Amino acid sequence: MIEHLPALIPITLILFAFIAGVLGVMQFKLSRNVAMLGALAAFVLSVTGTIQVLQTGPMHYSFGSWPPPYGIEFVLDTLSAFMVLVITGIGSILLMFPTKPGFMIDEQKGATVYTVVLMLMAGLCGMVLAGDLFNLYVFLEISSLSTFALISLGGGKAAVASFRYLIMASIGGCFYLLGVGFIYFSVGSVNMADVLQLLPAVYDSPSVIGGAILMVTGLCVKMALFPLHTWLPDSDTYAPPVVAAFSAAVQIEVSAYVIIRLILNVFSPEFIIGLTPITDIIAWISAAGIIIASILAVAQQNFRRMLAYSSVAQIAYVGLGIGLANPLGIVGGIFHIMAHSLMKGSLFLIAGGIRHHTGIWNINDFQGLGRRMPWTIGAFTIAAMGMIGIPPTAGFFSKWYLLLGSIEGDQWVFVAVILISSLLNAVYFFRIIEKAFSPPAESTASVNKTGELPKRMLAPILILAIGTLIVGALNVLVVNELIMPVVEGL
Amino acid sequence: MSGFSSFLPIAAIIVSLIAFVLIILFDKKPNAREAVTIIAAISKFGIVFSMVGYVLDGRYPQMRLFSLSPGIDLALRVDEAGIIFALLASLLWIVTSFYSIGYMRGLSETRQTRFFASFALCLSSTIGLAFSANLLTFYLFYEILTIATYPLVTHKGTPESIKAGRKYLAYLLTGGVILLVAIVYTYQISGTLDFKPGGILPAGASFAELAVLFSLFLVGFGFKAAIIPLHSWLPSAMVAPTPVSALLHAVAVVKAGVFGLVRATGFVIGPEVLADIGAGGVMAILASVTIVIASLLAFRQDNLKLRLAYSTVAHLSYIVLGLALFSDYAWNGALLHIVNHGVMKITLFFCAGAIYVKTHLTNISDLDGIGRKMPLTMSAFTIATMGLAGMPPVAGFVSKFLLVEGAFADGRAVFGVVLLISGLLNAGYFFPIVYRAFFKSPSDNTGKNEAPALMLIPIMVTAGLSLLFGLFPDGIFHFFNLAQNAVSQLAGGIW
Amino acid sequence: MGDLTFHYSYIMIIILLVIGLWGMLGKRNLIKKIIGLNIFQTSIFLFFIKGALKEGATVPVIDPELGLEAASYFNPLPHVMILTAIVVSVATTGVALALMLTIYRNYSSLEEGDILERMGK
Amino acid sequence: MIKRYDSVIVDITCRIMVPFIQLFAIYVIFHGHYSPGGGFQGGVLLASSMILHRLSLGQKESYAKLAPRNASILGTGGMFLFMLTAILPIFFGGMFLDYSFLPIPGLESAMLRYYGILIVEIWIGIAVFGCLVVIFDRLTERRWG
Repeated sequence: MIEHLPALIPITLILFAFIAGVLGVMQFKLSRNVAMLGALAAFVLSVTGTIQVLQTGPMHYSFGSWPPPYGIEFVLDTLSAFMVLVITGIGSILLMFPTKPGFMIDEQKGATVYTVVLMLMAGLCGMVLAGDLFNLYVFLEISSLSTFALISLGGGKAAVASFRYLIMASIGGCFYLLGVGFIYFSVGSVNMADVLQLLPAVYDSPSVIGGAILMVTGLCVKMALFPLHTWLPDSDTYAPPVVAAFSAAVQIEVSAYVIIRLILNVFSPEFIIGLTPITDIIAWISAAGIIIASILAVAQQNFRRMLAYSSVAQIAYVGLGIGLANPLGIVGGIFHIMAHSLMKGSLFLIAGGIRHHTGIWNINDFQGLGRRMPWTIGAFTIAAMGMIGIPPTAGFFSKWYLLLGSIEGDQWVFVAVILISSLLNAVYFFRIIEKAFSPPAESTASVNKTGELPKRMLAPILILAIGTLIVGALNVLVVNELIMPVVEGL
Repeated sequence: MSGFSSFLPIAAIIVSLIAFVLIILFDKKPNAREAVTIIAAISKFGIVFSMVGYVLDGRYPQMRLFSLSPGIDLALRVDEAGIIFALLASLLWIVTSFYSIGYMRGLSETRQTRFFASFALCLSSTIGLAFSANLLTFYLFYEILTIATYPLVTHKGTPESIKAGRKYLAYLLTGGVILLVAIVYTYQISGTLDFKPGGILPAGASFAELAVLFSLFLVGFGFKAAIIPLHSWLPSAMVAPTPVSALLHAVAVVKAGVFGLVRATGFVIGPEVLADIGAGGVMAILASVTIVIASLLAFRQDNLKLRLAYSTVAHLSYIVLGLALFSDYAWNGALLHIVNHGVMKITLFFCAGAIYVKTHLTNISDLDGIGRKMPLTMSAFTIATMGLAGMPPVAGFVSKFLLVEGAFADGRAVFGVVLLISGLLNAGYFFPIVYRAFFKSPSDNTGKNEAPALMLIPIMVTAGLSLLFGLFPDGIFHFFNLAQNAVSQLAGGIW
Repeated sequence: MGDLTFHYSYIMIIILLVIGLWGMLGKRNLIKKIIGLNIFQTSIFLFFIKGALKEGATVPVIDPELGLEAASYFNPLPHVMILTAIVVSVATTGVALALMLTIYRNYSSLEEGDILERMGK
Repeated sequence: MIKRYDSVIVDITCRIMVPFIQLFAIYVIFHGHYSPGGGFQGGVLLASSMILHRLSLGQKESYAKLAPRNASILGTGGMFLFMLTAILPIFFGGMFLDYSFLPIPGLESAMLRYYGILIVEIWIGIAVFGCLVVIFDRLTERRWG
């Protein structure tokens, strides 16, 4: 049974998605439980898969016994195992959040919402595991389509945001597809390993370079890398909290992962770094994005919108890691995927929980929240420390590796960028901490004076917040076992 | 190394972490909370003190916990310099605990749970950074200390204190990130971050690299060590409750910056290398300027705590100056001054707090005749000011003597003169207070009105310690011996 | 002649691509944006189909009369990929239409300017 | 609400055409595994017949034939059955989607693949049919004025 693991992870999710869908029509509660069960099962499978990969090396799976490059291939190596762990782990935790505040729907109406969430997770897992460029596109679209639907649950403004996202994401997806076409007609294969083998013969062909640029550009749109991030602030502000968390904490990271995958395992580093300016461009626009998005985040009054701009800045950290194109930089980028997904997931759930519980969404109204909901604000503080990069949170260590990478690459500008951005992060997160811990103002009498969030909401928030500390402490384990083997070739 | 002693450093850190958790859990039970604080403080001191013997014998307790980054462990190692700092902090935590209970009750402050919890966390990180065996571990505790102090600075929740908190964070986080670059750069150059007496940099490092690295360290730690012009957070942070100012802004936090400079100059870059690139001169000039300017600024302050704060700025630079002179006398004096300034300055802050609790006076001009109302408090105050001015037989004399001797012995008389002038300035801004307190008649005759015993006894204890360290520099805690051993370790034939 | 038609079709594909892109980004009406999206996607499908074009070949199901000669059969892979991509595009269009209806229900307009104006309130 | 189109000609034509479209759809589905055609195309044809039915005869009558709720069950159910068929070979020693390991007795592996694809095409046809009808129903739903 072990050899089926690479395929079983997304299949489990899809299977449970349809079970949840069929059950959801009849009874909603059941659908939620089934979905959580499915996510958890996928997580267990991912853990098993990771252990297996660590013991025996990468696993290849050919669908229908058709050998690659003719058949569809799934590959579970350490890097994809890492990503699958992040997706299913964060996904299971996010699904713990109660439905009504989490998806902003009434329990009776949204019968199929959990189907869509599981399809989103399946799509993301598929993107990570797919061994060929075209299936990656298909899974990318599956995840995008699910996200469009989920974002629009947030109401009218969310629908507009979702429509914009749809337009941008479709352009991104089509660019990617066009790039795949270029590559396919240049080398006659879409299997990643095969392309890696065949490509050196045609490295200098304009269509290969064009294809690479098209694919990376398309993924940059999906990744919300500055200046292609325009869709993200709106969709993350108006989407239901769990969806915003998924989108900001997992989905854009998976697109970043795909870029890393393309650089490492499809085009090979010597082509991307040596023959095209792609990594340099990514590095510089990421650096610009980090600063500009952080400044925009400082300017926001709406908590969710601030988090959204912060996501743009944080994903640019990953971009910077990719752009540095040295092992430590990429380690930093990949590790930041995990760190950011934990922190941002927690922050979005906190935003959603507070909004649902007290009706507060404006930062100025946070006055005195620290007394009323100490655990929530405590979790917020931990996550915020992670975003700023205070040790021993996970956020510090990704910054640490990025700094090591920047200095190794003699890129002092990026060192300055990382530092300035952590100070800007401090500005916009401490603004909230300061508000929350200062004594309540008299004028906020209109806001209802409820206490701590219910336990069901608090549980996922705390798990994610404590997760940032644990992952920070265990970063060497993750880096040495899962990330280092992939970047060694650089 | 015996198995038992290697658990001592981690135990010293964990004691107050446990206290941190317990204090939060005892949110609604003030007595239990305070008992936890005191028990933790005493046991922490006991653990730290038990290591003195090992360290004096040259058997450094050490342990490696787990990796923080490939090749860099979360490692603890107790050496002389570390234990001096840890001993000072844990000793003063005991007195401060009693004092803050008295202070918080006396003013019936709110949010005491947060106060005591943050305090415990601060102490954990202070001890942690004192015992760190490498720069990354050090940085970890250093940043936790920065963050854990923030709630204490903004404790009052007034707009003023929030503003001070912002300033505090702006300065110290900036210092923190600059320090991070310094650490990353060190790692890049030398491939290791473990502290080693005499430095870890490879021989081949170029002048430019070293100069950049040194500047990064100096600026990074300079924020916390309040070197002018990076000092202005410290006076602002005086809005914090007095126990906080006393322990953190005279001992733990600012001394963490200075201690960082000790580590950077002595154990990372190395005195020899620094002397080669002429870094000592830069540091010494900065420190001298700071000493003089801060002393002059102290004259202008009418607020007692602000005057103490500027005095702190000046005295921190004594230590920096001592480090910059790169001679064993000066280093010995610098390390001792960490301790001596700590006990003396904490006495002064305690006195200021006691006056505030009893009379709600904060300005020096209102203190006429306070010595008649609070004779014991003000006697302690007098002893401490004498020490800071460098008069025997108070502790300040010993360290200052060593510093001045170091300056003259090394042929850099100008810095010795700066120190002597500064002594005069110290006398100039402190003695008027004493004069006012004892020789001017009070505006109202209310008779004796001392602070409660919980506050008075700590004041007496610290004043007594100031005298003790002045009369017997090596008494009980072996600070003198420890400092000497540390210096001889470092010297290793250099001086 | 063959060369000319070769370039001819690629130029048409690029024109379609630009029209689609312009429709998506330049037009203010949501329906027109969706139409643009479809044109854009179609141009990419045509690109794939054009790339896989082979004269004188037949369906890739082995015919005993033609034998196993590769030149006699189309390469099925691009076609299969495009078939899948068409399904994706249909689904995207469906979701886009559904979103548009939600938007219309909330703002009673499909003009971007009007919607933004009404969102601001 | 789509009303019945008030014309005898449309009514009769559509009533006659619907079964033939469906028959053709089923033909396409059943010949998909060895010639052009298959589940997608057949499913779309089936759905278009149903949509034609709804457009011409009105929602009231058409919903009686196939309620939207049932259409969504057909959609998810078809997908679920497809997944089930695809996953079955795993339990009998093959890979995912490897129909030659389907547990049907008396057939050699090549024929198993052949019929396996046919079975899958049928499920896909049902799923596509259901999903497209659901999309159409959701878009023409008159929850809003």
